[in-house]
Amino acid sequence: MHDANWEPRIVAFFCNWCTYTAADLAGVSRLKYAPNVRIVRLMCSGRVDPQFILAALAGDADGVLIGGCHIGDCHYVEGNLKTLRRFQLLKRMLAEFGIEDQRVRLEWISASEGDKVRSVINDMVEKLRPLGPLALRQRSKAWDKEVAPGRNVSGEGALVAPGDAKSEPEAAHV
Amino acid sequence: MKTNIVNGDIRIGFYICHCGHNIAGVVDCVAVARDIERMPGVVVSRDYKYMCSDPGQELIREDIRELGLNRVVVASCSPLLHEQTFRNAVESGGLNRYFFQMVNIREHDSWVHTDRAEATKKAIELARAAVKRVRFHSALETVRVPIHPDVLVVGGGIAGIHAALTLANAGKKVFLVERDPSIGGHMAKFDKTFPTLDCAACILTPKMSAVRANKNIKLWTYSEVAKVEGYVGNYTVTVRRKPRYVNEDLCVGCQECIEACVFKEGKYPDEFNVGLSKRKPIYIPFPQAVPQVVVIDPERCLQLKSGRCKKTCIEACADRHAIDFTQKEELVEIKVGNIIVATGFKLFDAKRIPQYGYGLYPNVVTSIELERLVTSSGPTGGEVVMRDGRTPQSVAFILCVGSRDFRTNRWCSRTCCMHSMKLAQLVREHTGADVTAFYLDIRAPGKGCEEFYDKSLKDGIQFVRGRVAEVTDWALTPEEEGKLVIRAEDTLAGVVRRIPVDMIVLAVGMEPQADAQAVRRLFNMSCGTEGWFLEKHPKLAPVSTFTDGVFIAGCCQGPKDIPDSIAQAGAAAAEAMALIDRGYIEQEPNTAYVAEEDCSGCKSCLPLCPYTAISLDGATQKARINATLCKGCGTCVAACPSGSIHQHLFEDDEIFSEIEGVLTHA
Amino acid sequence: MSKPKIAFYWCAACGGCEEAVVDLAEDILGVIEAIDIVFWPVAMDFKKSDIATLPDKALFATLLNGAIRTSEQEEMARLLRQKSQYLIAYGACACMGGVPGLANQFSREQLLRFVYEEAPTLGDDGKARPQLESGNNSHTLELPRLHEAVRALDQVVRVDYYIPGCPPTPNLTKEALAALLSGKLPPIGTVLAPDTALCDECPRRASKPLDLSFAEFKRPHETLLDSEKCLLAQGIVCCGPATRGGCGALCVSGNMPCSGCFGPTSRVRDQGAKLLSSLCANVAAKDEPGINRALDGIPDPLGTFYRYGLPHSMLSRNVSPAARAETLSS
Amino acid sequence: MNAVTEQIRNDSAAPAAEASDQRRRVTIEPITRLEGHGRIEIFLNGEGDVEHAYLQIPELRGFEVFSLGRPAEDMPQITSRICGVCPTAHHMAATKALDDLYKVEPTPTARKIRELVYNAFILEDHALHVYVLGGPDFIVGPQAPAAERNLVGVIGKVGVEVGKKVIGMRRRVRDLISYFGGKVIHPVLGLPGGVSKGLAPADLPRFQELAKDALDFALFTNQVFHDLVLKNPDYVKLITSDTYTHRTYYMGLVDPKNRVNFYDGEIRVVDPSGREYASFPASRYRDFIAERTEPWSYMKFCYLRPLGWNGFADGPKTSIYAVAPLARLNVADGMATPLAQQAYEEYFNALGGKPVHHTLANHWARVIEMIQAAETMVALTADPELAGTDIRTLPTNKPSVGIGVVEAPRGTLFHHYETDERGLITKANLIVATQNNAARIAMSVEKAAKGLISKHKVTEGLLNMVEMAFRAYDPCFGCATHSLPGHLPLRVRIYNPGGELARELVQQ
Repeated sequence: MHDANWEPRIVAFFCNWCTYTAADLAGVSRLKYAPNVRIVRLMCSGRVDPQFILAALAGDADGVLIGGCHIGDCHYVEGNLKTLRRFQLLKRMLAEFGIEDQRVRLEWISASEGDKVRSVINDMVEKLRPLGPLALRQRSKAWDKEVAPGRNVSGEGALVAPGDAKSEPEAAHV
Repeated sequence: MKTNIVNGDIRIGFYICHCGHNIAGVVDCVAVARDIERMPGVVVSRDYKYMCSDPGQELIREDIRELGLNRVVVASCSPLLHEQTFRNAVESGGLNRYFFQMVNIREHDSWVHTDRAEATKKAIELARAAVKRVRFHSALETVRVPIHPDVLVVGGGIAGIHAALTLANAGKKVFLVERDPSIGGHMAKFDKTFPTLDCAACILTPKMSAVRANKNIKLWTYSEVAKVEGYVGNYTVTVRRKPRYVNEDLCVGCQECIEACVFKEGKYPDEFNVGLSKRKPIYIPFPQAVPQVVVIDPERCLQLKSGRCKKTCIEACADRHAIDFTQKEELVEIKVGNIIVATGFKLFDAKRIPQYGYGLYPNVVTSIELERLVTSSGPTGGEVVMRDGRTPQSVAFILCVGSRDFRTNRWCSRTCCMHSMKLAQLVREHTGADVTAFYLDIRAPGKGCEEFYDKSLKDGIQFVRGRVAEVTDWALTPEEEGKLVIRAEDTLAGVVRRIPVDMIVLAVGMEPQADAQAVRRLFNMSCGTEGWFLEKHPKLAPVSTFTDGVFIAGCCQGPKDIPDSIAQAGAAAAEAMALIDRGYIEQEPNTAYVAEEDCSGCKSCLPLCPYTAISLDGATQKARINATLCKGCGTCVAACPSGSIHQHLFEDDEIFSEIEGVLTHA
Repeated sequence: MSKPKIAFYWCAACGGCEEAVVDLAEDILGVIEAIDIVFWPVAMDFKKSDIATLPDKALFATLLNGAIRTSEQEEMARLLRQKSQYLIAYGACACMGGVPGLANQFSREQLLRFVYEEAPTLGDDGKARPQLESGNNSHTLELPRLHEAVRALDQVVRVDYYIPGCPPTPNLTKEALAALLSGKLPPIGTVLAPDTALCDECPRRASKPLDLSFAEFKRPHETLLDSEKCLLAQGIVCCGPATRGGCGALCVSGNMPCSGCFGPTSRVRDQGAKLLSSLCANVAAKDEPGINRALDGIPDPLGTFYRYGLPHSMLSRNVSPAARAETLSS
Repeated sequence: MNAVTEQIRNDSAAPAAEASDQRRRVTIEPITRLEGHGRIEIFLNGEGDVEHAYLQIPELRGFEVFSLGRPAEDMPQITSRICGVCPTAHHMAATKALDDLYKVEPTPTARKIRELVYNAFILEDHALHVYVLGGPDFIVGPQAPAAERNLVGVIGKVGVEVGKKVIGMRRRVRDLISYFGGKVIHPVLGLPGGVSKGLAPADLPRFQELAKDALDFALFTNQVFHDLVLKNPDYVKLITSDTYTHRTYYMGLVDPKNRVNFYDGEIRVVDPSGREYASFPASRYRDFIAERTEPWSYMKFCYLRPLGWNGFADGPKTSIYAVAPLARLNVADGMATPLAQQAYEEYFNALGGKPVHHTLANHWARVIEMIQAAETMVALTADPELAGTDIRTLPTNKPSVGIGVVEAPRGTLFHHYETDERGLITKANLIVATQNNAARIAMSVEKAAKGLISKHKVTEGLLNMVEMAFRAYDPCFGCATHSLPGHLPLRVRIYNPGGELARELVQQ
């Protein structure tokens, strides 16, 4: 259903003090991991506005990874706790949007856990593969075909011909 | 619905650094430069070998002048490493230093990926994000915060002592806080020190008295740090001073009270002699203790426990009135600008390796116990004797106990090899016993150490390479009768050997302090996976932590010997002084701020700030943020339901454009 | 000089916006006199063909309410856009998709299947679905095509201004019309309502504590509601903090929480995400089980946070409606 | 679909001579909304007589489907968005469904508040129809020029004072609704077991006064209807004429004494001869009501399930039933309040006893219902318990199924929800008032068209009388078509056999 050389695209929001530093450590230690992730640096995972996560998903990311300090270790006392609370409800909400649980992930990675950065990213990439692309941008393009200006709206047959594939968004994106 | 329009003509300069082969080896820097070139607003796009070098920085300055750049993006290493470097370059080029954005394509790209095409794609997308982001940057003022000149040193071991003295000698006021009744730490327990075999007391005691003597040092022993608030230059620290029931200012250390105690003999294990001797409820930790002040053990003292004691001690103290059973724990609050953490290590508990029989066989001892035995000021006056008082004829050392061992601690404790050889030599010197040392590898780096190893060999110490399987008293042959038998594979000879000895010394390794995690949180530091405090950079910032104004020295950062501890202590002191003498620190202006006209006064943000930087203006009923209290985490920004709180350097538009950028298909 | 021509039109709407204008008509006879209503099917006899024959931009302004759900509505939206100087999205449905926009959680197929094949009251025969074309050889009847998705007006045509609300309040409408006629107009794209959140004008604001924290979220039917105290302070999810003011907190005056019909402020891109963010941040629990227990009080975050704005939200619709239906029926 | 190729305007009817052999089609559009617009399509045969007439509803919003997963307590507010003209009806039906879902009784005070709000709403909505929407057909007259058939015309006929009265009364009554509901369009008061807001005793006198004025107003309206309609033999003839008569079943809510009740009761059905056919609680609605789909409309047509679908035909064999005022009076043994009861008796005497099959009698029945609504308001506001503080019974039972019913101004309205144990909707089914009437309305439109249009003679007057056939039902999609000022847009399109538009005749 998607082209063979598709690769999952992950946007990561890492806190400056723990996870971003851990990612630096992974680099300094020359650990190798999947190149599918793009890291956006914030001072604290508490700055991760759920809007950012939705923007990433709507903007064609296949997954979003949030990295913060372990609970109790937040450089700003409890910023990561706020993130955890938001994340819990966001997951429930995304389910209502039909977005799979594995697409958005929250991990606590301390400054010394360079290796965890590697394993988490590799693991997430592998978990995203079977899900296939989220590709919301292409999907919405497909959805919007029905309101293309000048399209002849009449003269069609039954509203939904038996097995009308066009009516199911799953099939609507290529 | 609203999108932030950036006014004026945006002129962006983009620079990608080869970092020698570090980046260029994996990322096609030229391709990246060519791609970015085509982006709107990009005036110049260059690749260069070393952007952080002077000519590299000059490139930026020149383009700002020549091409009238008003935004700069550098793709190179981690901003944690060189962001300030390039901001300085941008500033000296005549631009506000915050019209700059850095792209991390080394630590986050070239060093972690191997596929050139993928790495280059990633670099392009990250660079595009930065170029989109930098458009929204605005000119900001760096905030200068004054540095309080006083320093707190936590831990009175050799590292803490040295750091405190270094600062005090430079005229800085120092608070030295030690948990035990006396400073001195582990070193005070040592007899001689390797590889020079000079007496530990002789070199430590003078420094301890210097601490006592130094007017710039406020020494608080028998005290612990309870709370740390604030930030670099402006820490408020609460110290808990445990009651020692003796007035430090009045006690002269004559110790007559100890004599007079209703307990005629010592009855309780003496901490300093690691339980090899007994002390009374009222005692002085050790003869050279600093301060020379007795301490009363509330768990043992009759008066403190039952209130029914003749209080002969008070009589003995007579008109000095130093003893004070009414003393209570005090909390003292101090203000300091910098903190040096030198909380040291704890020794590995040999009981954790039962097959070595520690605690089971009386003549299996630890290296520190032997250290006390060989010390002339020790419980046996320097006599190396077994529990039954006999002098051992044969002694075996087992090295790497609790070190280099996957079942316990993986790391090398660095000092045990030398420490064991020192003790072995002393044992031979004191007893003439045969000494065998079981080792994995002999590690003797550092000045004079290899030579010390040679000396050990010359002294006739037997070295057997191999990990000891077990220690047993189960004799298989007559000569093993009444002895401890070591079973070990001699990996050089390739045979399993049984060696009967009278006494076995376990060279126990070093471990992080039991409360290392609590202490780490107290000072907002990080720990490595092993539990040692984490330095900011393993090479470039070995005594700094991720919290500005908090430094680490000595074994709390990892196992090391005395010279290294002292070297680190000096370094930490120097780092602190650098800040103090500059007098201020420049803070990232990444603070949050409220757009007052937009705020609805919903109060959602007020409970979120751990620094109480957000308050509600009584008159306008709108939220207000105190920039000096704000630490810039941005939690309130993300939470403001009407989008009325913003954050410098991390504005919504900046982050949204960055997200958009990383998702462009390169 | 001739009066400015104004048109009113509705698409996928309930009629509440029209009622609001009818109610208003009593108030604003002055305005009515100043304008020339040329198209208002709800009230007047003008037809599509009359509009079609007008020159472009002949209409000064069109106030269009309702979401875009069918091909017919889409056509009218395009036609009116073409003929109007100003096209104004009137009411929550036109601005953000409105309550009918919740249908974006499902596919058109699911809608049709339930209504015409599964509804419990369907008769045994006549389970046929409506057809775009039907009739016999002597005549044919057409029906417009239902779109797969519900859209806000500006997701189909360019919109100049927005008047929010379900329905918009008389004051807002009056002020908007006045602004239109006086030509004192804000920048294109502006929502013609205050840009501060509802709390600013909520009579209960003072009763909201400075240290708000949610031990739990209560659903309105689970607890007696204090009619003086801030509803959030009572643990009730109120969308006020994330919703534009301008209504005077009508629902709160009915002792029920704001459900967000005015949409977000101009500084927020996704009302639901922001609401979620601020509510969760102030949850009291510090451990995952505790947090989840508290969040059980918000069993339908999508329906709660996007009651009126699903089509206009960042994700705008369910990615795999089929899966959604299964989880619900299971 | 409105492909207009060539357009020739002509203010007179199309001359019979021209294209007499061609089929003709009359399109009445747009008429507005139950869901979206309504449209009437009339097809003429070669002789210019009506072959078929259709009423089309060209939209579907699918509330039943997107209610899935919603918390049940949100339904009163979500479903009120089905109709902004009668939001209170949906709000109340949903609220009652919640009572049933949680098996919880509203407190006496809460129930009184609900009934007060609901009767106020009935009064206000009926008044709108009588004076602004349907009524003008009579008060001003069916043959009067369209431009006068509206409130302005009504005012002209009965005096500006009345106009002020209508507007003022309507506003005051709507204020009462917003007092309890926060908003009059999409109120928020409904919760399982009660209402969200009580009445402050200080405000009670205000509402007592309002109730009295409302009653005067209702009686005055009744008088107006007498003087202008019933004293006019032409009107009476029109009302009773066969063109506007259908012998169908009727459905409506009745109280335990079989008297009209808008808020609650058993559902009673009488057959075309007026005998009780069935009486059942809301919970059994599925046993009696079935829906049928026609390919040419998105709206489904209801009929009586036990009788099966017998086509769009009335008479003894029909399975079609009607709801709304005409039906409510037919199924009841009387009105619940004295003055309304007097009017009720007068009504049936004048129209020849029960049941009354004349569609246009809806207008009169509506006025009688206004009186009952007003009298009920007077009674409720006289009761001090109305200002009680106990306005909620908190639900304690686990929810599973809830069915609620009310009499909307336009007829019986059913809300049916099923939920999981958290009270999240797993199934929803709605039968909205106008749907019950849909089949009869369709018949009325066709019958009126056939009875009034012949030999190509199509005039505005005639088309208006076609319109009257459905406007009498005050169907939701008709409720606004006839407001100030103007009239229903009509258009006659004449097509070539090829379907190409040859001429278009537009009424101005």
